[in-house]
This record gives sequence, structure tokens and C-alpha cells, in this order.
Amino acid sequence: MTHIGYLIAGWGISLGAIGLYAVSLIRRGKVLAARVPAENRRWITSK
Amino acid sequence: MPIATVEPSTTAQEAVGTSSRLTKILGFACLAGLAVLFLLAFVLTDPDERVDEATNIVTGQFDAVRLLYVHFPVAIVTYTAFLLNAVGSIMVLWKKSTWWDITAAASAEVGVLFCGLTLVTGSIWGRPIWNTWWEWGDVRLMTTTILFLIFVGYLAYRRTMTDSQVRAKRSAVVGLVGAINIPIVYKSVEWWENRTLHQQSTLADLAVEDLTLFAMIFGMVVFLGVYAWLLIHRFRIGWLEHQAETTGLEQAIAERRAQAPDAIRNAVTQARSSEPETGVHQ
Amino acid sequence: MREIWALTRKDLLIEARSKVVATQVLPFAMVILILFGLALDADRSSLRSFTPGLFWVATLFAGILAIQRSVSVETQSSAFEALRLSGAPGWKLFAGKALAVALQLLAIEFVLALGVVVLYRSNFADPVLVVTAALAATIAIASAGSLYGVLAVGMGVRDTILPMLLLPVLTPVLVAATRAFDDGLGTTAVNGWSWCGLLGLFAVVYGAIGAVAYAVVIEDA
Amino acid sequence: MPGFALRAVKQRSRCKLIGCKRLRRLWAVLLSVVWPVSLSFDYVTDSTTELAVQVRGAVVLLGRFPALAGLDLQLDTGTVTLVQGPNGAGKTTLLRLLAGLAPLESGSAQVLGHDVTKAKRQVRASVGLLSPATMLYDQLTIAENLEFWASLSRHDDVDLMAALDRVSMADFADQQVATLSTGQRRRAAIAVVAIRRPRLWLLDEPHAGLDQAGRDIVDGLIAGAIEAGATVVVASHELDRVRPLATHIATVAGGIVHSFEANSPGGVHA
Repeated sequence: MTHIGYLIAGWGISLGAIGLYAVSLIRRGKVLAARVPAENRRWITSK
Repeated sequence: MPIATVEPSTTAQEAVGTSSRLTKILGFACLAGLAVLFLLAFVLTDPDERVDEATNIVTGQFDAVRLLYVHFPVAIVTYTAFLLNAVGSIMVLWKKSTWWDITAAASAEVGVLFCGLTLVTGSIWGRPIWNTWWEWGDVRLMTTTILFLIFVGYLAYRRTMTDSQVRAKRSAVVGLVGAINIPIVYKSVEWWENRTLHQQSTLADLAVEDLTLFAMIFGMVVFLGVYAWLLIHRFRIGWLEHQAETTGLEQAIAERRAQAPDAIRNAVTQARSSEPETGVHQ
Repeated sequence: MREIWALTRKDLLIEARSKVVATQVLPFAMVILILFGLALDADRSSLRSFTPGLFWVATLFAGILAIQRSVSVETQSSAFEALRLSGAPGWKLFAGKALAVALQLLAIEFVLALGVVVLYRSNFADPVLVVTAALAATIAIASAGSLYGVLAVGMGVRDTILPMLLLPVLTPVLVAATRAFDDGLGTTAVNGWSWCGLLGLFAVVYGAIGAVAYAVVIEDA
Repeated sequence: MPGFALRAVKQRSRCKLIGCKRLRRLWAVLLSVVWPVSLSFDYVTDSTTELAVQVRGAVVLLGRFPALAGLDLQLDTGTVTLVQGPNGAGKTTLLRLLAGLAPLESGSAQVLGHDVTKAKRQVRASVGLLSPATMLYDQLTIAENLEFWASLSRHDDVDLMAALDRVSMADFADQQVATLSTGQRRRAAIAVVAIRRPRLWLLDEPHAGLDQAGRDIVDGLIAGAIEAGATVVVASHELDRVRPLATHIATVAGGIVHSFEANSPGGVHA
């Protein structure tokens, strides 16, 4: 396979950055959710 | 992607964040889609090789073409995200909608991430194919760079304001003017250099097999799914922030009103002390 | 029209008294020219061929300062509140402020033009094209600048956020104005008048966007 | 003190929005104390005169701080209302709201028949706000400042020198604002408000920084405004000065109008 270094870099950076961002979003969400009463988190209750 | 498992409603108070059943399903679907895309990109599709029949010289992008299976979907997500930001900005200005303001902000943040990735993957692909990391003469590269800078500015601008109404309106103006600017940038750069390397070697010029095309479109769908997942979570964070603000507001109003009797008593005392200039500091 | 002219006249009068643009912004623009000359090793032929680009980059940087000054004139005595209270329509306020900035920018550009002739030995081969292009580009820069100037008002970080918001948006103006000057100064063989037409379009577009958006921003909050 | 009316009747409806039990109980107690008195107070029910100001449940935020926390206020045309209250009570924010400068988070406010959120420009054009910031350009002379604001608000026909004369500033017309004292700037700022011939005067601490003669000018100006049929709202700590002029006294505290009472002008207060 040619250009193997470029492929690893391109795919690695992309998936890595998206993954890190996703993890940071979940973390931020958990911290914030603790500060908001449950009835205001409408997607959690099945309303 | 670590997604919280479904918990019984009695313990829902703890360990819940911005995920819901919908996003969990979407998240797993995206992971599965990414795995399939990986298989398509690296195993099932062939490298780009074209043999000149007269000279028997093999040309093409070879395995570097596999980068396009991530570059192209990421670029599509970028433009989708900024388009949604523009829609949100219009709705903020038109309907004064908080919902759309949060959506616009969420979409811009995800869009900046994907725009950066578009530039990085494009650059990595350009190094073996164009023999340069950066090509000034390429319209799409230049336009995307300007787009990236405009929305980095947009995100920085949002951070400078605390009043949510002022922030919504002003950042909507910034986002919208930035979006209107994009075709202008594109046109002027296109005139600037009348050649674009992109057109020489992209989708249209590849030795298009059905599977290549399918992988591209499949990749687009998968990454739009990833975008939706990120957008929903980012939106919910924005919405929680808004909730935290408004919850605090109602309490703040109540506390403020409760100050009144005390403040008046102090004011009366102050009037009796015949020093009208001195106020009561709170 | 009366309101527009009153605003422009007021800003120019304040500049005539305070001379902030004349004694700070204008010398700054000349400093940029000299720094370019030193950084590019005073190689006269390359300086000459880079003149259009250097000219407009210097104008943009000086323009940022002129716009910040235009904003700080209003904020120093919370006159933006008074502008709102005047009841004058937002687009007229925009036109008055932008016109004042444009006139000051033209003065800066005139001095810069003298500067490149003396320092870089540039030759304005086609003055009509150069002046037309400069007029159109200046209107575009002043329009976008005045809008972003007022968008950045009311925040402590005004001075740092303005260039980051404004400069990316003005890249097409930089490109087009540079190309038009390439023809006007005879540095590159391009059709300067078509670029000039594009600049005219920018002036109209940014003027229109500015007028609408300025009203939205200033009438609220 | 007769006619002490707590304007909490309308505020009861806000309680649901606030959703705080303790507060609801507090208002109930206050209401029961005040109710008998407010029956005898017929100012609100008399609606024969046109209302210059009508504010209902106004909430105005400064950042996230509720400077006005559900404020109610009604003012008839031609009245002079003294707004008193401790520092930080919300007096300045109330005046800014009436000038169409403060965004309403909730509630409503009509000024001279215009909605402050929907018809901002009409409201702003017809009020005269004298704020602590003088809103004068330092590098311009007094005359140039006046001329500028007159032409911007389309009042070019007014006699600028006469306006300056009324605040005893005609001699300083050609002096730059930067060279003037605080008191002189205040006088010039008053002239700027006066040339707009506002129908609603909003005076925020008009006496601050003025000498005896300057204070008399302010008082004369208020009297002149009333003669011209305008409505005046004065936020001030100088109670002794304003009380003789005021027809009504509104006490603001905690972001609400705590009490609103009629006052007989003409020096009742010693």
C-alpha cells in the first residue's frame, strides 16, 4: 500500500479529533446536567 | 465513544448527561458505519491506478485516494454545519428564537472542528498528489481557509458576551455576514487564479467504479450521522447552560424583590438622618 | 441626508481638533511601508512588484485603527446611547459614520500612494483606474469596518476582537484591490477594470449589508 | 401618611411565574396590610387622563442580574414623579427602560402610547433622558455639540443660543467641552435635552454636580416642562429639592415600585 504514512495521519487525526471532541462534549454535559433540575432535562424523561 | 448505558429511572438523577436513547442508537449506528466505511476505504476499494495504453505508464493517486473517503465527507459536513448556522442566524433575527441561537452556536462549533479537519486532511492528501502541503492557487482551499477564519472569529466573538439576548442578535449578524461572504470569497479567488488544482483530481476525475462512488456517498452519510450526534449533544449542552441561566434568573428575581422591604427601612432611616446624598449600598 | 452629513461633519471636526488619525494612524501606515522595505531587503524591483499588495495591507492595518478611533469617539462619553436616543434611523447613522471613516481612509491612502512612489519607486501608470479602484475599495472597507466596529462595542475585548472579525471578511476586497492596482501600476498584466467592477460590487454589497445590519445592532441593546 | 398604596395587586399574577412559595406568602402578608389603604387610593382607577407611562411586570437584566424585578408603574400625562430609593434600587434602569434603552426580559412597557420593544425609535425620539453621562463630545464646543444633536434629532429650527441662555451657558458657547467644569457640562447637557422638546422628561440625578444657581435652573426647567404639557420623571436623592415640585412620589427598591403615593406640590415638606 502506497502513502501509508499519509493515510494513517489523515484518518488518525480526523477520527482522533472527532473522538476527543465527542468525549469532551459528554463530560461537559454531565457536569452541566448536575446543575439543572431533572424536570428541565426533557430528553431524559420520556415526555 | 463512551455512551452511558440505560439506567432505571429511579437512579436517573446521577450519571445522566446529554445522551438519550435516540443519541445512543445514533452513536452506535455511527460507530458501526465508521467500521464499515473503514472496511470500504481500506479493503474493498482498489487504489486509483490508470494505465496509459500507449506508453504503459501507470498514473493515478494510488492509495492516497483512500484519504478522500474521509476528506470528502468531512468537507460536506463542514458546509452543512455552516449552512445550518446561517439558517439559525436568520431565525434568530427573524423570530428572536433562543432555540435557533443555541442551534447556530452548536453548529458553528462542530463546523469549525470539521472545517479544520477538512483543511488538515486536504493538506495531507495534497502533499503526495500536488507535491505541496499548501496550494495558494486552489479556490476551494482558499475559500475553506477564509471560512475557517471567519467562524473561528464567530466563536471567539460569542465568548465575549454574557447577555444572552445581545449575544444572540449580534452573533447572528456576524454569522450571517460571514456566510454571505463565502460566495464572494469563492468568486474573487476563482478570478484571482484561473486554475484550480482541485478540478484536476477529485471525484469526477477518478477512475470511477461503482464501489468508489458508493464509498464516498456512504462516507458522507456516516459522517453526517456523526455530525448529527455531535450537534445534538452540543445543542443539549447549550440548552442546559440556558436552563441554568433561567433557573438562576427566577431565583434572582425573587431574591431581588425580597430586598425591597429591607431597603425601604434603611432608606427611611437614611432620610431621618437628614443626609439625602448618602445612599444605602447593597 | 441632513443627519448623515451632520454625523460625518462631526467626526471630521473631532479629527481636525484631536488629530488622532493624522498624528497616530497615518505615521503608523508609513511605518508599515518602511518595515516592508527593510524586511524585503530593500530590493527595489521586488518592492515595486509587490507594491499593490503592500499598499493594501498597509491600508487595511491603518483602517483597523481608524475604525477603532471612530468607535471610541462615541464610547468615550457614552454617545452611542445618545445616537440611539436621537431617533435617527439606523442606516443614516451607519452612512454618516462610514462616510467619515471612508474620507479619513482616502486621506491615508493618498499619503501611502506618495509613500510608495518615493520609497518603492512605484509608478501609477493608470491614475484613473487606480483612483476608481481605491474609491470602491475604500467604501467597501469603511462599510464593513463600521459595521464590525459597532458590533464590537460594549465589550472589554473590543480592541482584540475587531481585526479577527474584520480582516477575514475583507479578504476579497484585498484580492480585488491588489489585482486592480496590479494593472494600474503596471506590475502584472491583468484586466484591472474587471477587478474594479468587482470592487464596485463589493462596495454596494457591503454598504447594503452594513446599513441593514447596523440598524439591527444599534437599535437594539 | 395617607394614601400609602402598595402596588402589589398586579404583582400577584407574577408570583406564579416566579413560582416561589415563600415569596407568594410574603406578598399575601404585605397585601393584607396594605389592602384597606389602597382602597381609598383612587388614582389608578381614574382613567380619564391619558397615561404617559404604563409599565407592567417589567423585568430588565443587567447581565444576569435582575435590575428590575417585575416592576409596575403608571404615570398620567402632566405629572411630576419623584423616583426615590436607595442606591442600586433600579432607578436608573427604570429611566433607561422608559427611554427605550433597556431590553425587556419579560413584562411590558408603554411610553407615550408606544411600546418600548416594538416602537423603540418613536419612544427614543420623544423622550429626553438626562443621564449621569453627559453625552457631549469633548473636542467640540458647546455650540457645536448642540448643533449636532439638534440636526440629528431634526430640531434644527430651535434657537440654540436661547437654549444655552436658559441654562446660563451662552457665554461659554464657543468653548470646547474638555475645558469646562463638571457643573458647566451638566448645564450644557440639560440644554441638549431641552432642545429636543421632549414629551417625557427623564431626569437621572439632575441636581448632581450643580451649584445653587444650577439647581434653580433645573427646577425652573421642570416647571417649564409641565407648563408645556410634558410629563416629568425625576430620580433623585435630593428629596428636599424635588418634593415641592412632585405630584407623585414612587419609592423604588429591590427592582420594584415599593410604594406609589400622591404628593401635594408646593412645599408640604419642610
